[in-house]
Amino acid sequence: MRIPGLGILKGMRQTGRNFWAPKVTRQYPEERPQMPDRWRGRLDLIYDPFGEHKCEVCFQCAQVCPVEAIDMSGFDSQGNRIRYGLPEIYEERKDPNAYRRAGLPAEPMRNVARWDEAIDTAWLGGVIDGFGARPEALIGIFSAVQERYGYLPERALRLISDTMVIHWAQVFGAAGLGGFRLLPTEGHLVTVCRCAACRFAGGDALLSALSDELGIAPGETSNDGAWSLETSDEVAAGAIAPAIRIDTMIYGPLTAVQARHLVAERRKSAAAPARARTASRPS
Amino acid sequence: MDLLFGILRFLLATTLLLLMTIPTAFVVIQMELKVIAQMQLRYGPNRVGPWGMFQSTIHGFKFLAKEDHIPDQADRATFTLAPWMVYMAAAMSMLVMPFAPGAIAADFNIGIVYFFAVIGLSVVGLLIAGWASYNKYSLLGGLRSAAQMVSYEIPLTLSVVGVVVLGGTLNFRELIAWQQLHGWMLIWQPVGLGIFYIASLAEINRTPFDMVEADSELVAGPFTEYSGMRFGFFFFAEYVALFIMSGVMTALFFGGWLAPWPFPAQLEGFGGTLYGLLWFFLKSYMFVFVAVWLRATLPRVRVDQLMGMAWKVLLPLAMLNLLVTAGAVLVFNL
Amino acid sequence: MADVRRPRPTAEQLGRRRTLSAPAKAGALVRLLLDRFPGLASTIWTDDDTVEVQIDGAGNVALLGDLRDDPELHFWFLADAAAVDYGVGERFEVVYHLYSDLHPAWLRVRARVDRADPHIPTITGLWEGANFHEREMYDMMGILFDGNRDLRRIFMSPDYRSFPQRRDFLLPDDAADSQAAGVNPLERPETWDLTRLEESRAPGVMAGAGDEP
Amino acid sequence: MTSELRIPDPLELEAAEEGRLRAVAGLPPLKRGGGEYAGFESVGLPDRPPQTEREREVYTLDEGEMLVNMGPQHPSTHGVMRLVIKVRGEVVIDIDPVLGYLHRGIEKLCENATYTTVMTYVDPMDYLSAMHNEHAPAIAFEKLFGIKAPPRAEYIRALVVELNRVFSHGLMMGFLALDMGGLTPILYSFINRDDVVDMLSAISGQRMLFNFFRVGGVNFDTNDEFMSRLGTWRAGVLKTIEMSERILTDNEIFRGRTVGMGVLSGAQAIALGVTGPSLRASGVPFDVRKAHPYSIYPELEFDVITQAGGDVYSRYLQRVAELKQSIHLIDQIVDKMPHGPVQAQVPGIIRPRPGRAYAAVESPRGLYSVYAISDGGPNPYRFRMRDPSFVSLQALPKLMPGRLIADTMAVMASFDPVMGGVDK
Repeated sequence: MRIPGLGILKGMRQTGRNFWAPKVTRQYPEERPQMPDRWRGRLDLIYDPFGEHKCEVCFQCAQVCPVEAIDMSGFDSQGNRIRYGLPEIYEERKDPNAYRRAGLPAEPMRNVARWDEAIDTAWLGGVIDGFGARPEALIGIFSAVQERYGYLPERALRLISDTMVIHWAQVFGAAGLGGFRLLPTEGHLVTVCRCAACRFAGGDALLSALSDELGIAPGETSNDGAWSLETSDEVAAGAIAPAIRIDTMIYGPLTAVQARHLVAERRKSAAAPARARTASRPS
Repeated sequence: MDLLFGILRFLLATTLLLLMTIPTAFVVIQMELKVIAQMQLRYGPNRVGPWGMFQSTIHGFKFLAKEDHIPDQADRATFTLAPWMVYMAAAMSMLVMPFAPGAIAADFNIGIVYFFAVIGLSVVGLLIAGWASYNKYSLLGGLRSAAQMVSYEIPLTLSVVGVVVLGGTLNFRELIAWQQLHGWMLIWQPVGLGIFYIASLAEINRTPFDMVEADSELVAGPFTEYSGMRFGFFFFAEYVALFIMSGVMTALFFGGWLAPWPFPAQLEGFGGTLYGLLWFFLKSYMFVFVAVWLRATLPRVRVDQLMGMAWKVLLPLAMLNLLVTAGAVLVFNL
Repeated sequence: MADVRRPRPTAEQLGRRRTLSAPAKAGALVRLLLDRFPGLASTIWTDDDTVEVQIDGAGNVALLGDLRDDPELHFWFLADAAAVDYGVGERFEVVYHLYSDLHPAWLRVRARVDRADPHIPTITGLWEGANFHEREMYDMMGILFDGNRDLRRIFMSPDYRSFPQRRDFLLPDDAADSQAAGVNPLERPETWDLTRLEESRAPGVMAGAGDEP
Repeated sequence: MTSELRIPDPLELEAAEEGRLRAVAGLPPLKRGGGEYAGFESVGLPDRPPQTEREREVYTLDEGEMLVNMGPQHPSTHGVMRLVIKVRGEVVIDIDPVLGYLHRGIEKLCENATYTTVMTYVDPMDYLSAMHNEHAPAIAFEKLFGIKAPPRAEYIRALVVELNRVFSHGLMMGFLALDMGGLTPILYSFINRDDVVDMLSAISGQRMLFNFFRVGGVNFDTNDEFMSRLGTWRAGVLKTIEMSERILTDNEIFRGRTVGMGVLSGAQAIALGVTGPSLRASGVPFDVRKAHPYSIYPELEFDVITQAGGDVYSRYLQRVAELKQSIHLIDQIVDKMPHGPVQAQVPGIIRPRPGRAYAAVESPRGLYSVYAISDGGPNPYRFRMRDPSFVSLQALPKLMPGRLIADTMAVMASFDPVMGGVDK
C-alpha cells in the first residue's frame, strides 16, 4: 500500500537537500576545464616522421570549406609565402604585426610575392586563347609564363584566374606543382628533391654536399646572387632518385660526389646570364 | 472636494499597485531562476548585478527590445487585447491584497468575492489568446486553460467558503482580525488549506498543473505566437499571480500580517504597517518558494488526470469540509 | 558517389562461394536447412557465425514464413532487411538477417530481384516492423515491395525522383542529365580531352625545354 | 518467450465513452467513417495526392478531427522529426512519423570511404552511443579482414561501450522526465554524462564523436588519467543516479502517467522489430550480448534483465536496472583486464578479400547491426547499418491511438529514439 504523496515528498526531500549541496557547474571564464592530454578538440597540424609539417598548404581544405571559414597562409615547399583567404586580408598578412602574431620573424620575408609586377596582359591573353581556356591547360599556360618571366608573377596568376574563370585557389594550387616558381630569382637555382624516395636514396647527403659546394644553406642565395639552393618535394618521379634540378634541367640519379662535380662544372662555365626578367622571348 | 479627493486617491492607489506588479514579478522570477538552479545543482544567474540579482530585470528589458510580431492570419484586435486582459486580471486583484494594517488599497467588505471574481478573468484572456493566434497549439492550450480554470475555480472557492463561514466575514482585514483572536485559520481549516493550495496552483497554471503552457507538448500553449512585450505581459502576469495567490493564502490561512508569535505586541501606526509588511512578505514569499520547489521536483500531470482530480477528489473533499465546518459553526455556535 | 573510374566487379565475382567445412557453430543449422529445404542446398554458404542461403525474390515470403514458424528452426526475429545493388545490368538483392535462439548463428537470406523490373513481395505480413526497412529500400534503391500498403519515401522528400544508393547514381542527383551541373569539370573524366593534355605538358619534366644546353 | 496479451483497443473504449457522454448530454453521436481527404495543406505543405493507402488513411479526417504537426521544430521530438498527429480534441487518433530531416546519407558516405575512415562517419549516427556505432563496423571489418583484436583491446572496447551505455540510459531517465515536464532529472543526468564523456575524452581525445575503434583494436591504451577519472566516477555514480531515481521512481504523478501507458506486448514488440531495453521491458529476454555473444561478453557474468509490464514505466525501470548492471559489468571488466597490445597487426594496404560480414551489437537502444560487403577494393562495396531507434519508431502509431497528446511525448521518450540514428 502506497501512501499518496509520499513519493512526491521523497522527491522534494531530494531537491530540497540539493538546494544546499555544493554546486557542480563550472564557472567557465574564471574556471577553465582541465583538458585531457589526448584532447583532440583543437586544430593542430600533424608532423611526418621527418619532423616536418604534413600540411602542404595545398588549400584544398580551404577550397572545400562550404562556409569559407578557413583562411590560411604558409610556405610552400620552395619557401614561398602563399596564402588563401579573403583578398582584403592579404595586405594585412604582410604587416609585421601579422607576422608577429603568427609567430614568425617580425621583418617581412625576402620572398613575399609582389603585387606591382608589370605583366604583358595582351600577350597573356593570347597565350590563354591559344590554349583554349580550359582548366587542364593551366600547366601549359604556366610554363609559357614561366618561360617568359622566369617565374609566375602573382598578377599573371590573378589574370589567369579571372580570364579563365577558375577559382583562384585552384590556380594557385596548380602553380604550387614542382617546376614552377612563384618569385623571381636572379641567378641559377639548384633544387634538391626531398621526396621520400630521394631521401631514402641518399638525398640528404646530396643536399649537404651541394650546400657545402655552394656555400649556402637550403633556402638561401649566394652573396653574388648567382646561385640559389632550394628543396622541393617533387622534382621528379622516384625512378631517378636522388634527383636535383638546375633551373629547368633534371639530373639523376646522382651520388653526392657526382652532384658536387656537376654544380662545380656549371660554376666554372661561369658568367651565365641571369635568366630572369630580361627574357622576353616570344612564346 | 471629497469626490476629487476620492478620485485622486483611487488614481494614486491603482497607479502604485500597477507599478508594484512589475518589481513583484521581477522578484518572483528571480527567485524562480535562482531557487530552481540551486536545486538542480547549478548556480543560476550570477552575472548581472551582485549575485545575479538583476537577471530578471534584464529579462524584462529584453522583452521590450524584442520584435513584436503578430502572425499574418491572427485576429489582430483580440490578439493585442489578450495579454492586457491576463495582466489586468492579475494586477486588479492586487487592489484588495491586505499587505499590512493601513496598507490595503481598497478595503471593502466583499474583498474575497472581488478577488475571486477578478482572478478568474484571466481565463478569458488565455482563451482569447489561444483563439486569436491562429495556431493549433495555441488553440489547444487556450481550451485546456478554460477547462482547467473553470474546474478549479469551484474547489478553490468552496475551500475558501469554509474560512468565510468560520470567520463570518468577506473582508480580508476583518478575517485577519478574527485570526488574531482565535489563532490562524490553518488550525481550524487544515483540509481547506490543502485544497486551496492545490487548486490555487492549478488556477495560476503552475507546475505540476501547467497544462496550459506544457512546453513539451504544446510548445508554449496560448503564448506560442506571442513575442516581445506581449509575451512579457503573459509572463509577468503568471508570476504576479503566483505572488498574489501566495499572498491570499497568507491572508486567509496564515494570519496575514500577523507575526507568528505575539511579541512584540501588534504595533500601532506607521511602525505597525512596516512590521506587518515584513511578516506579510515573508510568509508570501515562503509559499512562492514552495511553489518553485514543487516546480523543481514534479513532472506535469496529464490533462485528464488534472480534471479528474478536480472533480473526483477536490470537489467532494471541499464539500465535505464545508459541511463539517458549517455543522461545527452551528453546533458550537462559534 | 559511385566511383565511375574504377571498374566494379561483376556479381559472379562478388557472389562467388567459398566452400568451407561448416564450423561447428553453424553445423546443426546447415544440416537442418539441407533437410528442410533441399532446393537451397547449392546456395548454402557459411562463415563462423553466419549461414547464408540465396533464393529468388518471389519466394521470400514462403521461405521466411517457414523459417519463422518451423518449431525446429524458429527464426522468430528479423534482425535486418537491406538491399544491395550489384550494378547496372546486374541485379538487386534484398538481404534478410534472421535470429533464432535455437541456433547460435545468424541466418542470412539473400533474395534476388531483377534490376530492370525490381519487384519483390513484402514481408510486412510476417513482421510488421519490416515496413520501415522496406520503405528505406524503396527510397534508397527503388525496389518495389508488392503488397506493402505504405510504400513511400522515408528519408528523401516525397517529390524526389531518384534513388540515391543505386550504383549508377552520381552526385549531385542530376549530374547524369546535365554536363557539369555542380560538378567540378576536373573531376569528370568524360570531359577530359586527352589530346590537348599532351600539348600542355608540364615543364621541367621534359628535358631540354629550358635555355640550358 | 512471448506473452499473448489481449489489450482492448483504446480507441474503441474511448469512442464508447464519448458516445455515452454525448448521449448523457443530449448531443447527437458523432459521425464516424466516410471522412474527407484533408490534403497536405492542412499541415502546411504544398498539396499533392496521397502516395499510399496508409497516407490517405492518415490524411482523411472524420468529423471533429484535425491534424497537428508536431515538429520538425518542437521542444520534445528528440531531434528533428515530424509527427503528423490526427487528433479529436486532445485524443490521438493516428500518428504518422515523418523522417528524413536529419538524413545525411551516412551509408553512402561510408561506401565511398576507406575501411579505416568509416569509423569517423558512423559516429554521428546515434550520437548518444557513438562507441556502439563504432563497435559493430569494427567487428564486421575484422571478419572481412580475417584478423582478431588482441584481448586487451577487446576489454577496453567493452569498457568504453558499457560506459557509453551508462550515460545513454542515464540521459533517457532525464529526457523522459523532461518530456513530462519534470525539469530537474535531466540536469542530474548530465552530471553523470559529463563525468563519463570527460573520462572517454581522456582515453579517446573526443567528448562526443570518439573515433576510438580501429579495425583490429582500439586507438589508444588506457592511461592514468582515464583510470583515475574512472575511479572517482565509480565512487559517486550510483549516488548521482539515485538522485534522479528518488525524484521519479516513486513519484505519484510520474507513476500515474507511466504505469499502464503505451503497453507493448512481447509479440507485438517482436513483430515491430523493437529491440533492446524496450523489448526486454515487454518480457522478451533478447539481448545480443547473450543471444549472440561478441567481444568479451561470454566471459562476463550478467543476466538478461526483463520486466513484465511492457509499459512506459517498465521501460524506465528497465533502463535504470540495465544502467546499474552496466556499472557492475564495468567493475568486472576493470578487474579482469589483461595486459598486452591494443592493436592487432593490420596489413599495410587495407583491402580485404571479397566477402560479406554481418555484425550486431547491443546498443543502448537495441540491436545495432552492420552488414558490410567487400569487393576487394579499398572501400566497402555496400555498408548497411540497422539502427534500433529507427525501427522502434514504428511502435508509436501502434501504441498511441486513443491516448492523449501529452502521452505521445512520454511514450516516444520511453523508446529513447535518437534522430541522428533514425535518419542516418
